[in-house]
Amino acid sequence: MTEHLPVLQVVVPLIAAPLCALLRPGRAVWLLAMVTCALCLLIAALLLDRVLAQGVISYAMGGWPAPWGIEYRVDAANAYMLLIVAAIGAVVMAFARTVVEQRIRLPASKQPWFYATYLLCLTGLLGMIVTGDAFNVFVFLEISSLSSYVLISIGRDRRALTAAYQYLIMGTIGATFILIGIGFLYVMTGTLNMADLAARLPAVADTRTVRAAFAFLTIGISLKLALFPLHLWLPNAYAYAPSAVTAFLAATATKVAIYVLLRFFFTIFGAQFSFGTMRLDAILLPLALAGIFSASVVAIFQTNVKRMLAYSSVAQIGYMILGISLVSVTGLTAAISHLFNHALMKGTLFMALGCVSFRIGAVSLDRMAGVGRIMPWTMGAFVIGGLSLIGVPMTAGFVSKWYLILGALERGWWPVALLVLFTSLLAVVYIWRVVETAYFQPAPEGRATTGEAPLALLVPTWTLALANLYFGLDTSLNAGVARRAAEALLGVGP
Amino acid sequence: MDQFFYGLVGICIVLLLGDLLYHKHATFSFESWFGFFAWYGFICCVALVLLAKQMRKVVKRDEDYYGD
Amino acid sequence: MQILGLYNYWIFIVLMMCGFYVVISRGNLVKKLVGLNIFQTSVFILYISMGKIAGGTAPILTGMATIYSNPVPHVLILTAIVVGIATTALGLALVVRIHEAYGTIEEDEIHAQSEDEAL
Amino acid sequence: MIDGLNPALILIGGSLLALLAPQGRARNLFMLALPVLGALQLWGLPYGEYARIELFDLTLTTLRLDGLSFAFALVFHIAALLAIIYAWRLDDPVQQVAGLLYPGAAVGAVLAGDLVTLFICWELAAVSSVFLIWARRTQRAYHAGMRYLLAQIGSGVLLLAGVIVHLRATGSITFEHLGLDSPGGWLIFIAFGIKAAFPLLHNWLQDAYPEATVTGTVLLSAFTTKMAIYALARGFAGTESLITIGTLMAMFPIFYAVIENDLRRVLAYSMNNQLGFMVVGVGIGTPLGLDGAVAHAFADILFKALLFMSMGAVLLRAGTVNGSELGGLYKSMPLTAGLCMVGAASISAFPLFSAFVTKSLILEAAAREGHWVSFLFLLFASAGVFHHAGIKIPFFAFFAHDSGIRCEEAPRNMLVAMGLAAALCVGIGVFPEALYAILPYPIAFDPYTTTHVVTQLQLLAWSALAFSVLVRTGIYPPELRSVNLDFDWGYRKLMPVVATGVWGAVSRGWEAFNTAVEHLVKRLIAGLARHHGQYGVLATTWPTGSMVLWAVVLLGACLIFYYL
Repeated sequence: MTEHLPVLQVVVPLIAAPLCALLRPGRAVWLLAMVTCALCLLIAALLLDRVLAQGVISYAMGGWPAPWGIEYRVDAANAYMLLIVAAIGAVVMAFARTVVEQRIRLPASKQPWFYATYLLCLTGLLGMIVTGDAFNVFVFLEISSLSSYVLISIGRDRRALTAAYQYLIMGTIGATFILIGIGFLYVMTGTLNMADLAARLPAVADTRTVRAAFAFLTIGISLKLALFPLHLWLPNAYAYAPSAVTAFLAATATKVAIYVLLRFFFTIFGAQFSFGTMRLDAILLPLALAGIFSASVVAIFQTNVKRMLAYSSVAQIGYMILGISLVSVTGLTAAISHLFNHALMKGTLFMALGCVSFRIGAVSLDRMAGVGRIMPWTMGAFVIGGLSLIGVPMTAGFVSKWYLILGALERGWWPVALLVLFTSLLAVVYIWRVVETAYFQPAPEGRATTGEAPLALLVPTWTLALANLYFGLDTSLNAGVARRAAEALLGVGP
Repeated sequence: MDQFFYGLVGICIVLLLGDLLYHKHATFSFESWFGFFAWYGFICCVALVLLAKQMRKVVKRDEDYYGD
Repeated sequence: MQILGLYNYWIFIVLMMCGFYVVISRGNLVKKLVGLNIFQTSVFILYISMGKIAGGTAPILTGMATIYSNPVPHVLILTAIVVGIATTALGLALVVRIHEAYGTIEEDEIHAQSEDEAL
Repeated sequence: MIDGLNPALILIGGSLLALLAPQGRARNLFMLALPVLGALQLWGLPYGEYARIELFDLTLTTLRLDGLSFAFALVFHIAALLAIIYAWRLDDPVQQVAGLLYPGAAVGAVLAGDLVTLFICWELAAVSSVFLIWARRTQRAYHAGMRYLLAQIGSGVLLLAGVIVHLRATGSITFEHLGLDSPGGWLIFIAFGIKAAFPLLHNWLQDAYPEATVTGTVLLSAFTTKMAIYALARGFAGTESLITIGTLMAMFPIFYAVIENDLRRVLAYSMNNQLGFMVVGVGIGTPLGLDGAVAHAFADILFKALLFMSMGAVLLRAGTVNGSELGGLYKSMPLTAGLCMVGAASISAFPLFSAFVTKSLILEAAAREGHWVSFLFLLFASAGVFHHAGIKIPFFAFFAHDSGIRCEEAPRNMLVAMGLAAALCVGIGVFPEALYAILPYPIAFDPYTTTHVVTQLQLLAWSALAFSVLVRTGIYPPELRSVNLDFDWGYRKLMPVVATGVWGAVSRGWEAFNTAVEHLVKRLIAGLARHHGQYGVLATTWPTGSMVLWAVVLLGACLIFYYL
């Protein structure tokens, strides 16, 4: 059984999804989805454990050996990503039931479809991570994208529909660019297996076709991961999607895209080619810095807190890209550990906002005035998430900021390190605006005085909030494994 | 209040004269001058108050100057 | 000569640019989807044409030919076509819902309504 | 005693548990037990290094006990204990939690063996203490707290930056002597300087402390600045420039103190002045100078707490601490008046009171090293401190002309706390050997020589005479309802004006930039549409369309970039 873990990781949610759709609405559907998510998490944990103990696991799909068949290949980097996605998937699924039953404008008979779509999305994300086949990445990318358009479109606000539409256009263009890039690579090498591609590419690297493939992949992946200025689809999509969906997508979707970026540019093209010959860092670095700065500033002026956090996500993605463009073990460690830490903090923040909107029906700043007093636990979790986002020591966010600054200083890039510090202060400002409104301002008139959010929402929220604190102290997973993954990607590690 | 003031004057004179009665351990030469600490303290305090009064002309503002 | 020999790639590029142009220039949401389709179709043509090998036949082992076209890109693009259909279907479904919610499928009008909402 | 347990954790952990205890006596007793337990734990631990933690690839030494850290940690526990007794009747969970968390962070900071732990405690102290200001729950306090927080966080950011530079250059994060020529030394020095309220960096103190709650000011006066003195003593002992800085610090606040009306702000200025003495002691850097700084910090925490407690009691009962509105309170609050005068005598360094035996260490150290200019200035500052803290505070609050305010004596718990502090002040003054015994360096120094006693009495008596003469002749400036400009004018008045101007310019620039970009995009699309001539339709940028355009433009840029 255990040798089939890599494929089970994808097959379990894939089979559970249609089952969900077939079930009658009610508790059973959620239970099935929840068990599926829990199973995924278990599989991911087992895989990480095995990879750390034994090294790379290769699984030949259907018994066809690579490079002819599709290979699932699990190393430290993607085992770690699997764990992030599966963990967030499970926590948000626990959170989702109450939201779906009471807050989404979806008739009860359609609710099973939500779970089915959610599981499909999870399938797609897990598949992109686990597969060792370039074309397979595209297929899973589309599975996750199509289901996420659906998930976004069921938000209460009608603007969710236009947001989903825009995301659909942009996402499709991004995915198609990736498809073109993969096609060009296939033309030049005749293989789709990543390891095989990596072996064959150097011979043909200095051709226009490979360079074109490189360009298409750069832009395609950047679109999916919302690199500034290709992030324009993201704020609306996150702002108007249901809170559970936002929490899930914000914590996973862009992270997986960044993983794909790492996979393509470090494993397939190789760091030497991507950054030495093609100078990818010359493109990524300025865009990352511009994104960090401009998105942080934009976030400060937002009045819709969800939108504010969405812009902050763009800035945080900038930090990850910045870490990647440092092209050093420390920089990559920062980026990879930030994948994990950002999933924790944004998950916490969006779920806390979900709790707020569950009770008071809005997440705009003026409506949130005084909410800290009536929902102390919810806002407590928000504050923890916010501290982590700022990068306060003893929270998970500090770990990645620390490595990022160290990485920048290693390269002797003082201004970059200072900018990271400065933009952390911008994060202080926008988080502070929420905290100030929630704790120091009187409640607006006419808002119903409701109590704390139900336990079913608070427990998952606090699970992630506490994880923010735990991983701020015990850094063996988010920094230790990240370093191993970084070393593996750069090919310098043991 | 008057007795209080004249009492203080008396104490001051006694302390000043006290300088005649013992051998002063001085690190700096000026410390051993007669009644140095007495008149230094007096002059300093007068100077302090007079300077502070002048300073007030520059820095004093209405109580709600900062408007909060 | 070489430029003409690569005519299939030129078709791909021209089609792709046409698709982009439609997506960029048209405000009608359905037309945008049409543009998106043209753009995707251009990629299908890219894949299909690159599997063709000059003088090769269909890859069926009959023992009569020695050069075969590469079947893998064709298989791959079948998947991509399915994805394209799904995307179009979902996009059109969204347009229907947008029409229900806003009463229009012109992007500028929707934009104006959303702006009002934000105020 | 539990082996290797950090006493700071008792306070920090206890602060959260305190909320679980029912309000009232149970919680009060629980809180009271915490500093006692902490002090016992501290007392029981032998000197050494404990509790190493691995964080990333760094080794943190979270607990280092030696002579220097012991003295500070001990007095911090005493201060926390006094504050808890003083706040016995307080029913405000925010202040109660902050009132334990903040001392806990301060204890953690002085016990930290490495710079990262120091930084964490540094920030925790900043964040927890601001709630003592906000707990007053007025708009004014809110703004003052915000300004305070900015200064404190600024100090933290500088510290972190300095630590990183230091780590990069040396590979070590051990907190030991740094000096200004070490990499990152200047950054760390300024970070400490902000918290120690160096001249020009001092204003957060006078700005924020008087705006805190009755209890809050007592707590604030004890920890933040002394933590910084400790850090300076550890990292920058013997740095020449500290002597100049300290002398300036001791001098200029006394002028402000003379004309300040809010008596708690007068105390805040006198605090700055006392810190100056300690900074000079650290700057001299000889064992005697360092001992003097430590001893004076120890004594200062106690008498400053006593003075702030007495003014807090006045604020509580009379509703104001403005000198212009007070007077004659000795009839209503005789015990408070008496205890306040003990504090006044202590800060003024009367023989038999604490500062007499601690300040003289610093003056002696300055004299031995031949710093005669500093010596004279410090003497000036000593006369000045007697003038404003020793005479002005009790005089205007409890004597002077009768303001007609009649109120109750301070509550019993406050009197107990003040009494304990007063007893400690006198105790140190009478038995200096007990304090000298816990100082980091062994010293043989007897403050009670004839010369010292007589010259000190001369200085004080003649200063008092000067005050009396000036008051009798009417030259003494009257207490006026006013504020005095200090360097905070820069950020409270000048900066908003400048910022508004700059913001206007920036937003105009941004608009112009936007217009230019819009123009550019319009031109681009117009170029695309030239063959069709449908300029009107295409010139408007559709949101989705412009996104796609961006993607294509970037793709083109990428292709060109890669082909080149």
